[in-house]
Amino acid sequence: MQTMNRFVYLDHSATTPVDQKVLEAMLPFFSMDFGNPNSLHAWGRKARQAVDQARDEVSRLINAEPSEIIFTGGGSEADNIAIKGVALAKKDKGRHIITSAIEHHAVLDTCKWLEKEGFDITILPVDEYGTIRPEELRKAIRPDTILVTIHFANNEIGTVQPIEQLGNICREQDVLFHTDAVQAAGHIPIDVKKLPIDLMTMAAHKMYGPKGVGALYIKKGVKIVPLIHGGGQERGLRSGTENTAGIVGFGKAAALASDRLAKGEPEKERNLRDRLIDGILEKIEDAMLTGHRTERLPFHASFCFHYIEGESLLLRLDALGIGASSGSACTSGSLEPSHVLLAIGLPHEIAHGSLRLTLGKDTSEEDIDYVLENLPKVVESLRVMSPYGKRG
Amino acid sequence: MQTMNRFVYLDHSATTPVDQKVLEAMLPFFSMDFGNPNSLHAWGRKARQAVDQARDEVSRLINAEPSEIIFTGGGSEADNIAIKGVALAKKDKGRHIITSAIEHHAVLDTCKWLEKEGFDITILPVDEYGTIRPEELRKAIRPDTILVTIHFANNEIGTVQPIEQLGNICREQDVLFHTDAVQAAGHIPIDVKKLPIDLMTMAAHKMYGPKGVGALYIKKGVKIVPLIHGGGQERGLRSGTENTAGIVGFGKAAALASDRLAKGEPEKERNLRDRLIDGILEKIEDAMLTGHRTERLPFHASFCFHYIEGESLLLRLDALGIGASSGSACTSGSLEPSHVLLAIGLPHEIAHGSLRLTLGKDTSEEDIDYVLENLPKVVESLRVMSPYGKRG
Amino acid sequence: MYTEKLMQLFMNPKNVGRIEDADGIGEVGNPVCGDVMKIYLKIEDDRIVDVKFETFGCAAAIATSSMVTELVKGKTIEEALKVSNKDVAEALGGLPPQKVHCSLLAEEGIKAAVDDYLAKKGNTKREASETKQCAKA
Ligand SMILES: Cc1ncc(COP(=O)(O)O)c(C=O)c1O
Ligand SMILES: Cc1ncc(COP(=O)(O)O)c(C=O)c1O
Ligand code: FES
Ligand code: FES
Repeated sequence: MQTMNRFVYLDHSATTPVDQKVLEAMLPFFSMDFGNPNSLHAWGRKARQAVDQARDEVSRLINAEPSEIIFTGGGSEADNIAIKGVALAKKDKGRHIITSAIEHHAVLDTCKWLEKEGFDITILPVDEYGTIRPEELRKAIRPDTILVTIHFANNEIGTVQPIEQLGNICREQDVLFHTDAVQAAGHIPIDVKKLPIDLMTMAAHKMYGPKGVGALYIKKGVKIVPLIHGGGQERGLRSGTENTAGIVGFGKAAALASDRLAKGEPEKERNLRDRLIDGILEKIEDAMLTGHRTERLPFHASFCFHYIEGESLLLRLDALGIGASSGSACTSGSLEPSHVLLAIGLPHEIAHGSLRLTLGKDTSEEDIDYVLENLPKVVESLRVMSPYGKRG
Repeated sequence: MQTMNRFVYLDHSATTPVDQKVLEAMLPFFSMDFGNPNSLHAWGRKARQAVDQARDEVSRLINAEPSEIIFTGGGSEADNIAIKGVALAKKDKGRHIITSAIEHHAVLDTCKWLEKEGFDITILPVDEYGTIRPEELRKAIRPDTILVTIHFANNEIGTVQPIEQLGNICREQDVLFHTDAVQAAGHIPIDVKKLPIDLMTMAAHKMYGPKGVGALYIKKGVKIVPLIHGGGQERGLRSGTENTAGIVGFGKAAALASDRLAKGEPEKERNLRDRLIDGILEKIEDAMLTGHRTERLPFHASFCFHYIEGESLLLRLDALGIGASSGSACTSGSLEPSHVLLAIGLPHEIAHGSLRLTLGKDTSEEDIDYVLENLPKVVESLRVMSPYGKRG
Repeated sequence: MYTEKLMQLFMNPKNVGRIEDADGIGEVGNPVCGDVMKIYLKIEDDRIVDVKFETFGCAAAIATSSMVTELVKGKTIEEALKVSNKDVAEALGGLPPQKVHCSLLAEEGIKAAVDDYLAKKGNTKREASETKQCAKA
């Protein structure tokens, strides 16, 4: 096999590198302006200002008010705060929650836990492209429904949901609507003043900000019970000394994402991504795109290749310097391939051969060329080994 | 008033600057080795290694096994995970929880919330030094007691609790013992193999690590229900993409703290602190030390000054470049002075005049001289204004 | 996660392919579980003179396939039947716990191929092993 000559990171759905400008913005807040934002002295005031500015920047990315943003210790935490927070706040009004079959585990496992605690959970199916049909949601809403939680876009197959239609149905029925926008925020335009969204989760590390910091948009007037009690930070909804440097990093990442969206840069990413998809489907037989062809995240490509298994595929790519991911059961050491791939109706043996390639803002034409040159060879080399592989 | 000629940060109980060595250790993990520790490719493996190493370092600080440490999004979160986690895991065995009157709000408010959810909370009183008497604990334990949560050392008055005795009583009665060691860890030696502790909270930012990352020690065999559901990170007890850089920073901070403890450096801090206490009590009339004189954190000094109010005091000090804090009601905008100062029996009017000065590893003799020179003048200037102040 | 030895074999597996005139063929695993191993044996005087494999599976499945073929090559069938999944795992310098079943598959693959050989010879002294079973189930 050819020696490695390039590093091509195509796993931006898993996490992104911190932008240099983001890191520069964060740096002063570690050792110099290190104060606790809750302190009254100069060190504290400087930290408080920085947190306020970051809240402004994050709110501007989605056209929210700063007071509608709370910072959290990550995307999963924000999902948990939103869902459990609404569940506990509304439990006397009703105990029915609706979600979808292809949510992230931070949503799905939270709902399953609530089910054990006496809530009633409806899990909506998806079609073969991973789209939740608005009619299904309409049928599922009951008088005791208190919350609908459906993600903005899927992490494994990239499908973007019809959020406006879904949210409108919730509005009509006076049900709160939460959306996990961890994959979408910063990559596609989101305007919470125009979209019928009550709560929305974001994570800095999926938009070139640091890991360990997330945000929850909570529309003015929406009440939730806090998950983390204590000193009363973040309007009492997420206590704990603020992660100042991380929050500043999130703010800067959001500001840069706003710029990129305004300049239409995700469209360039989309073109490159389309070249990758077309190239792969053209060069590799018995390959399929998973997720929706057009209603998908601009940086997201995902496939299943027949006759081979995802972990082998991604480790062979890794040896060539290509970073990718797979929803195969073997990558996670679990028995079942990803719940998302099964929910879109793929048979197990095909779901095992899944590969996700997610581009970043710095992915180049050459990176794509490199993948298009090497991926077909890798697939072929594994198929030669497979008892199912077609041979020429 | 004399112009500012020095910056003296004496609020290390609120937060500490990130050590330069800690920041250096963190830096590669933002933009270079930025992988998600859950990814199988080279980027992910590098991140996983770093998280494993940090877990080693943190466990070594307290002589735990690495598998007994989970990383969290801060100290408050770790307190919430521990207390709610045990409460939910044991609720069929009993619903009685014991805590103390002077816990941090992350513990106290968590207990109060559990009380609303049907748990029974006993709040132990403290003596005038802020010590919890072991006999009180023994009397309070009932057959349905499932958890005792008492902090290792207090943040406002520095008192270190008789943890070994308290823990032993819990062991005898077969009750789980959680201790919030946010203020103590890294500053006084703690050995969980010798001390009867089942769960223990720590926070990186109180020991020269970054904000937004904490850890919970969970003794092998102790079962808790997770607070944050999702991808199953941290043995399923705290889901969410790991804050790699923050965790690496915590690891380095813990390793450096282990070194300082081994070298006996906190004793130097203690000597300097004692000079500060003695100097203040000597130079300022009608001043008292709050908390225990000897059983206290080595870096911690706290006082009440009669006839004046804490917020004025700390803002005047701030104008002189001295960063301090106060448990006065006015600093927090609440009606009541700190619950800690009231619990040790101080009358409101005295509690209002509280000041906390907490030293750091880089606090110098000159810093102490500067405070000893200026604090008496500031106190005097405020007393001159006060209707209660004695005048010469 | 994986040892260097395992990764080496995964990247450059030995004995890949099929033997067209095999004396024994064993197929174990199940595509639904994401792992199928097919072992081809060439046997002369009850001795394995050639062995090849085809595997659909993870890196551990491929490396254990390769390793088990190396371990049994040249052995008598009696000796080959004694090669256990532990031997395979050890030869690879260990396996992550969630991948132990892949080595089990390797052991079973050889047994299935030997059984097939014995069955073809009309000799059923060994209980036919269960094939097409999900190793993880
Ligand atoms: C004793 C004690 N417990 C818990 C905390 C909470 O830690 P954090 O603010 O990092 O969440 C603090 C500090 O704020 C503390 O001093
Ligand atoms: C759709 C979605 N939701 C939630 C999360 C959880 O975010 P985090 O891992 O930052 O907690 C992720 C990413 O891991 C995600 O892709
Ligand atoms: S005197 Fe103004 S708040 Fe206390
Ligand atoms: S083949 Fe799936 S774990 Fe090895």
